Amino acid sequence: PQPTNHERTTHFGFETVAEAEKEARVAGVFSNVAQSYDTMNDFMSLGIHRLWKDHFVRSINPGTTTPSTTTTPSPGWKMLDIAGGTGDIAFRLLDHATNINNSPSSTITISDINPEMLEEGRKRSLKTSYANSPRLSFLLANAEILHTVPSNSVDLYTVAFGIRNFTDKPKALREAYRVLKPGGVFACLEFSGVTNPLFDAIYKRWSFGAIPLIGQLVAGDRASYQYLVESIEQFPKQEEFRDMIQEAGFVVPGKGWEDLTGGIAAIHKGVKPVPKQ
Amino acid sequence: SGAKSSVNPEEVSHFNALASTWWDPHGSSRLLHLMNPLRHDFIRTCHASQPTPVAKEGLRYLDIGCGGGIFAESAARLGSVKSVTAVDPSPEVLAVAKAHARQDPGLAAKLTYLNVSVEGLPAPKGLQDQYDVLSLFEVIEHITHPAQFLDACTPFVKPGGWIIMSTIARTWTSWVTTKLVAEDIAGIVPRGTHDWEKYINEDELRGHFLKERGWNSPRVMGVVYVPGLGWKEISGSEKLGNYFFGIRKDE
Amino acid sequence: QPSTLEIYDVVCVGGGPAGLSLLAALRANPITSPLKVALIESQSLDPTRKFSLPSTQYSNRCSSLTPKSVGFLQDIGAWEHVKRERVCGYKGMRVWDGVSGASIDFSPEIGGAATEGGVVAYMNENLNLTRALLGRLDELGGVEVLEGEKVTGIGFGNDTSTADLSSWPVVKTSGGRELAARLLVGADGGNSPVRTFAGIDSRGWDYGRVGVVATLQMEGEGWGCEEGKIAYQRFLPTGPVACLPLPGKFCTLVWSTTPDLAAKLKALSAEDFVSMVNAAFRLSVTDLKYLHDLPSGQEEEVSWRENHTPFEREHVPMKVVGVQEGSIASFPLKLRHADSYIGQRVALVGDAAHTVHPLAGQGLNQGQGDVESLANTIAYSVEHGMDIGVRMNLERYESERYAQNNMLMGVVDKLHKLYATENQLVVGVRSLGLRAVNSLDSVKGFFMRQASGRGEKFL
Amino acid sequence: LNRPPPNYEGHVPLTRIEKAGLAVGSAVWSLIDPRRPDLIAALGEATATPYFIYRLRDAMLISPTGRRILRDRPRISSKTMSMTYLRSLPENTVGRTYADWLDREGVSPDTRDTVKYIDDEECAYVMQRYRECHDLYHALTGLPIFREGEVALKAFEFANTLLPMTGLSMFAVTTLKPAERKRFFQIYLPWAITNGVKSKEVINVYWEEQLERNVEELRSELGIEKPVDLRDIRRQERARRKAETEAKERSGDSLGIN
Amino acid sequence: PPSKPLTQAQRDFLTSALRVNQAGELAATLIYTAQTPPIVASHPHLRPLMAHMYEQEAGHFKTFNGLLAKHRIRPTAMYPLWSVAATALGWGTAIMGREAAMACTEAVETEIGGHYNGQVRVLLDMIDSMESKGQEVGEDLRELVDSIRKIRDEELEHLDHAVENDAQKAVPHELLTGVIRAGCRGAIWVSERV
Amino acid sequence: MATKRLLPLTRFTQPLRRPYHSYTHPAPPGPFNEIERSILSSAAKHIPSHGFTSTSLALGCSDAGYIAASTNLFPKAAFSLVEWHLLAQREALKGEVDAIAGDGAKPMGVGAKVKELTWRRLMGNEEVIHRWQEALALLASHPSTSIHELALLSDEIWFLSGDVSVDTSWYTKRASLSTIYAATELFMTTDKSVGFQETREFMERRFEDGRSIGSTLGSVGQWVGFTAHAGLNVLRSKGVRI
Repeated sequence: PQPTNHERTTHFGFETVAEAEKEARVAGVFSNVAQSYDTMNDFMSLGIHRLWKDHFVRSINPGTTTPSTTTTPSPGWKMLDIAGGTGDIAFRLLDHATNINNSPSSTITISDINPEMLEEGRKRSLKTSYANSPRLSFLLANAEILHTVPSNSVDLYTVAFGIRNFTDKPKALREAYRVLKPGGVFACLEFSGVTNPLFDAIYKRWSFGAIPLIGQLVAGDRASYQYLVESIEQFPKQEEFRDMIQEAGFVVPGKGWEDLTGGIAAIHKGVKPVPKQ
Repeated sequence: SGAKSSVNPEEVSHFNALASTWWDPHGSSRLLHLMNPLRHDFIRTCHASQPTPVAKEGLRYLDIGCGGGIFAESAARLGSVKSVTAVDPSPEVLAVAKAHARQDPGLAAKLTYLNVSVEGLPAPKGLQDQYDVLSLFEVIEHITHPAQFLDACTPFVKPGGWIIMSTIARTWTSWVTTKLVAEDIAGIVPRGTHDWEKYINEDELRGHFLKERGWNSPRVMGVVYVPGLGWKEISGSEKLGNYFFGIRKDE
Repeated sequence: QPSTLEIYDVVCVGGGPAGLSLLAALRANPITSPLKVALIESQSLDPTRKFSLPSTQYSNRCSSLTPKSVGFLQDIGAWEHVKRERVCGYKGMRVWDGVSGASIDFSPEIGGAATEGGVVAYMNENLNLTRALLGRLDELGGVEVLEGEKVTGIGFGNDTSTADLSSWPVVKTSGGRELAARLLVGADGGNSPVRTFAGIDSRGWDYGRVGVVATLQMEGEGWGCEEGKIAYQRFLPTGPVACLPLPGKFCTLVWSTTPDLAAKLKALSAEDFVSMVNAAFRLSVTDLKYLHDLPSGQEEEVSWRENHTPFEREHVPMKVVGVQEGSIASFPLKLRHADSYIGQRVALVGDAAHTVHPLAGQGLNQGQGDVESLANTIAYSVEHGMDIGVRMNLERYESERYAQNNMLMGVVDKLHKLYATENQLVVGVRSLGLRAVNSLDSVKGFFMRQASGRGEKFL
Repeated sequence: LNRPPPNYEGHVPLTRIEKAGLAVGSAVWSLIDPRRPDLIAALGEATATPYFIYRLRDAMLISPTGRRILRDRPRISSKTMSMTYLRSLPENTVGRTYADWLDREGVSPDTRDTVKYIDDEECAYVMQRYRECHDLYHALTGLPIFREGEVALKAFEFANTLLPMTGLSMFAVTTLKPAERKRFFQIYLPWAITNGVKSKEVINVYWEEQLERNVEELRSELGIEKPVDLRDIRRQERARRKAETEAKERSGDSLGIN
Repeated sequence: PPSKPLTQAQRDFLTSALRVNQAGELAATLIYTAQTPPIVASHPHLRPLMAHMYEQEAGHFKTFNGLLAKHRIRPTAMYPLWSVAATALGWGTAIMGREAAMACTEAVETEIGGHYNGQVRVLLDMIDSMESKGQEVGEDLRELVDSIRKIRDEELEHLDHAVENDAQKAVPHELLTGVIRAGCRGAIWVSERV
Repeated sequence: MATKRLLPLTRFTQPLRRPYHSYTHPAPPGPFNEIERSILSSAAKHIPSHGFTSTSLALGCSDAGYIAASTNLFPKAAFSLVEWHLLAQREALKGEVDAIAGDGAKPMGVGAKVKELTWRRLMGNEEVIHRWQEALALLASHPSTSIHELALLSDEIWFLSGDVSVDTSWYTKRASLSTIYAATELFMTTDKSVGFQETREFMERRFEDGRSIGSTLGSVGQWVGFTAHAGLNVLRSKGVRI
């Protein structure tokens, strides 16, 4: 249905759709892709998205504690993983915090808009050592309105391969700013613009040509894969996304992003400044 | 000048073009500058060979075809010379000679330039109009009718005076050195300066003078230009190329 | 054109030995005698004219004259004006390496015919020579001498009705006179205004050494004084020290050393200075270093060390017993060579053209050689009616002298550098070389002939 | 044999070949029988001439005290230095340490023989001075007289004075027992090299004037650190070895090794 | 009006511009130094002109050295190479005769003149854009524009001297000037970057 | 990760940025922004105790009112501490210049000023010298940045000493000073002597080496120049028209 002109419009892949309708469409895509989510990611990132995720967690280095002079064990990190349905990132963050920075008191909340993805995440968490442990909690919520999460309460806000599906990205960013403590860190891992023009041409040929075809063969669902590839193309490139983060009030380290594998994906970070005393 | 002038128009225009570089030390007339001292040596040997010793001062020189005045200026500077008259048909070259002469204040009294050919000179009426030395350096090979030209010159020579000239013998080697090498290849002499047919051999000169009686003790000195060392006198080389020729008028 | 412009054929700036001998040569040679010449000298020449010292005193500025230079001075008739009793011809030379003791001896029979009556060179006070030259000039007359007049500026003449002097240099003097020179000769020393006017660069460097000169009195007339005096030169790491004989018991010292050691030497008392000179020829390099640092009391230290250091009494100069009051002076040593000796209507002679290290004592001789060659070039030009100032007619002078001077300066510079080091390897090699040359009379003869100026010419 | 006249009394002028022969002979023989001091002395004199003794003499000439020594030419012998006076000196003075060391090693200052084969008379004195001070260097460094201490001191002297004889006698280290050799290369050689090179020329010490001074003060002035006392180490070494062997035996019994 | 820091692009332009100018003036001084001896030997009357042109070039070189030191700019790394090249060019053209040397001067001066014009234009635009944005323009920028203008005029004056002295009469005129100008442009391009 | 190694390489090929220092325009913003400067300056206090490690960084964050997580502001983690130390010490040199000029009776020559500034910069490392090995390890892993910092330091010292040469010696001076500084800094980490006396002697010797090499090269160059000209002049004197 063509959107009436006065309604606010957004993109769904290359189609322009009414904002309200986008949420439904996105939910639809993810629900029928949930099971084969990992296989889809493998194809999208030539199989190295796992390495990206490890690197992403290592660069955040969650759970570091400031060796306080007092003997009280310093409180762990309160972490929030948005659109982390299957829990990939969450489990890695917890592992890192517990094993490497031995901060047992760090906790994480996995939030996702899609119940099936969350359900998949809960199922997988049973297989990990954090099966229904208090340090892991699940939250079904829309990233743009996290009313259940109090302001200035979260140490780390991560979003991996999710933000490109949000309807109103600046709103989600502002929400992130709200929930983060002063000094808290916003970290985002997302597909991005390939820097080397030659490499970019080859990658485009692959993502637009091969992936939807494979999606058709493997998952029998060309439309969802088509959408996923188009959404990457639509997503703002490195500089543009960094500026959006800065507009949301964050302070950006260095130039603001770090390209992975020539820019196929990129890690963007921002820190919420402490208000001047 | 009414009399058929011995001046060849192309030669005059050629030398006009050459005017500006006449006094450039590294220019095209460098060879002439290097040869000039040898001219004085030759004159000195001629004077030494004459029975009656030459006067120590008061000598009068007539330089015909003086060009930029290389010889004329140097003769004027000699102590033994009272006056030098230098003539040359080409106006520009004479202008250069005059301009250059002004650079040496000592020359003004002893050196006069006339833009005229030998035919144009007023005929000498007596001894005071005649000259002890008449010089024709690198001139004769540019004259189309040398015999008439020499006859025109003879009255100007005082009895007992000398005609001193330098020219190039008409031989194969002179063609190679002056035409092929000097003009075409090395370019040290501007193209078209010399015309090989007009070269005169030493014996022809000697024959011309002795035929007319009234002249005696012809003297000759062959010279060769050795690059790096300058002009070197080499006896017997008058057959090869450049040589000096001097002849004395009977007393 | 201001009427005051005087026109000269040759204007010589600088009344040093080079300038004076050039004018004497031009005036003496009948061919060039008609030339109108002038001399401009900033100091007054009277003290030179009236120079006369008793036979017990000698000026400290002496230089050695080679037989060739003496021959030239004889040709221009100046040599007989020199007070011969103040000139000392020496026949032998002894040079040795201060660090390793390797030595080389020159004696008359080796030099052969080149040395006039066996004399290698003549030691003569500069003033004695300039006084003689002035005497000769006064005798010849015809030189317009401007004494005590400094050159305030050199420019070009201008093109007027009577003559075009735009290429002629015109020298303005402090006395307000203006001299137009057909040929301007620069004999005006190291930083010559004439050279700067001609736009000729002078290249080279300072050796960072200073030459200390003094007139010394010896114990005796010198070893083997019957067959003739001997000159001594010892190469120390800080520079060569030379003792050159003067008539009677006198000799002149030329000690090239570093500026601070020179300052220390000059600050010493007379006795200490004398003992330092004796030490310089006798003691080891280490002793000398120690003695240089001693504020005083060198005399006693030297006498002690002397009888503990093995040396051949006959091979070193006789003991110095006194130094002439006020005769200790020093001058910086440098190497300078002008890019060219000639320009349009300009010629450079003597120190204006080149300054050389005194270790070979060739400074004055080079100047006299230049003058002889320039005088001959001018004579040839006059004889053939050529304008003596035109650069082309001066080329013969530069062609004769430039390469030869350059070679001599190169040899002297290399010698200085070779002997300025204590590095054992270099010392070993140079001593080997010195001993080898010392054993080959033919090679030594070649060097002696070259030094006397009458050797084979190959440049 | 037309020998040139001697330069000083006791001088035996040798030609170049004789000197070479003497050097080689004394070197070989002293290795075989190190107890012969006269051989070592001859070796020292024969090998000193081309450059080394002059370098040492020049080193003395450069320093004011060195020159005073050359001028006064003091000699060290029992006559010039009375042992009783030395023994009366306070504990850690130079003289006292020297006396204690002489008593401990049972040596007297007169055991040195005169220099014969060096041509230059002044250099002969320099060699003589070095020889007489050798014992004082022992005292200064505390190195004992037996083979290991001697070689260590020779290494130090070589680094300091560069006399070839001191260098050559370092080869005597081959005659040491392996343990000693290991200890030499580990402790004493590095000590000798660093201290020998870094410290001032020991030849320039006017010992006669230093007797009353504190040893430590002199050592720091010269820039020499006293090495580990060799005797104590050897004593501990022996004690440790003995303890080891006993322990082995005891443990051997208890296990009732069959 | 507030004075804002120069943008990175502006500062890069100024850095490479001053570096190139210094390299250019170095080359000019060395060309004249190498040309003078052979030319003056055969044409003494040219000495005052060559000396005058050299003084001016030396003045420019001094100015740019001062600016480089003051603004802490790195001189071109090709310094020794340009010195050798300039000396060879100067000396080579001088050997080929007076006209060739003048033609070389003509070629170099036209190239440098054009280059300075370009720089002045860019600097003026920079100043205008700053003024249009209401920023206060630094004194050193204005001084730079004036000095480059003055230097450019003196370079063009050299060009006229060269043409007066038969620069056009050099035998392979087009070839010679063409090669030299191409060389200059290449050198400018390289000096801007290295 | 592949990209990690690529990053420093690209920095390396980028020409040494020698920005135009304007005197009438304010200086452009430095490498660190406001917040980073506050964190790093407070973290610097912890270096003597915790060394150039992320713990010091974390401590710095908490001192500056931030939380442990905000160490993410520094992608290069502990290396930013090293960069901050180098920058702070380099900028402190400006203050030192008047201190040097002040005490000398006669004005110090450029060479003496360079030596004195280098010494004061070395003394800047005094409190952290026992931790400097860690910094050197980090510097070794970021070659392009460390070389760039060393170049900035030597340029700063030469500029503050009043050196205005802008020819080839510009390069040789900075290269030699960089090597001398790096060598002396390395030596200093092993120097136990009182008041770093041995480091001072080491530095003096290196400067002396530099000076003597410079003077030998200078005199050799001078001699070669003289001989070349002499040869040319001899040929000209013999009439060869060059």
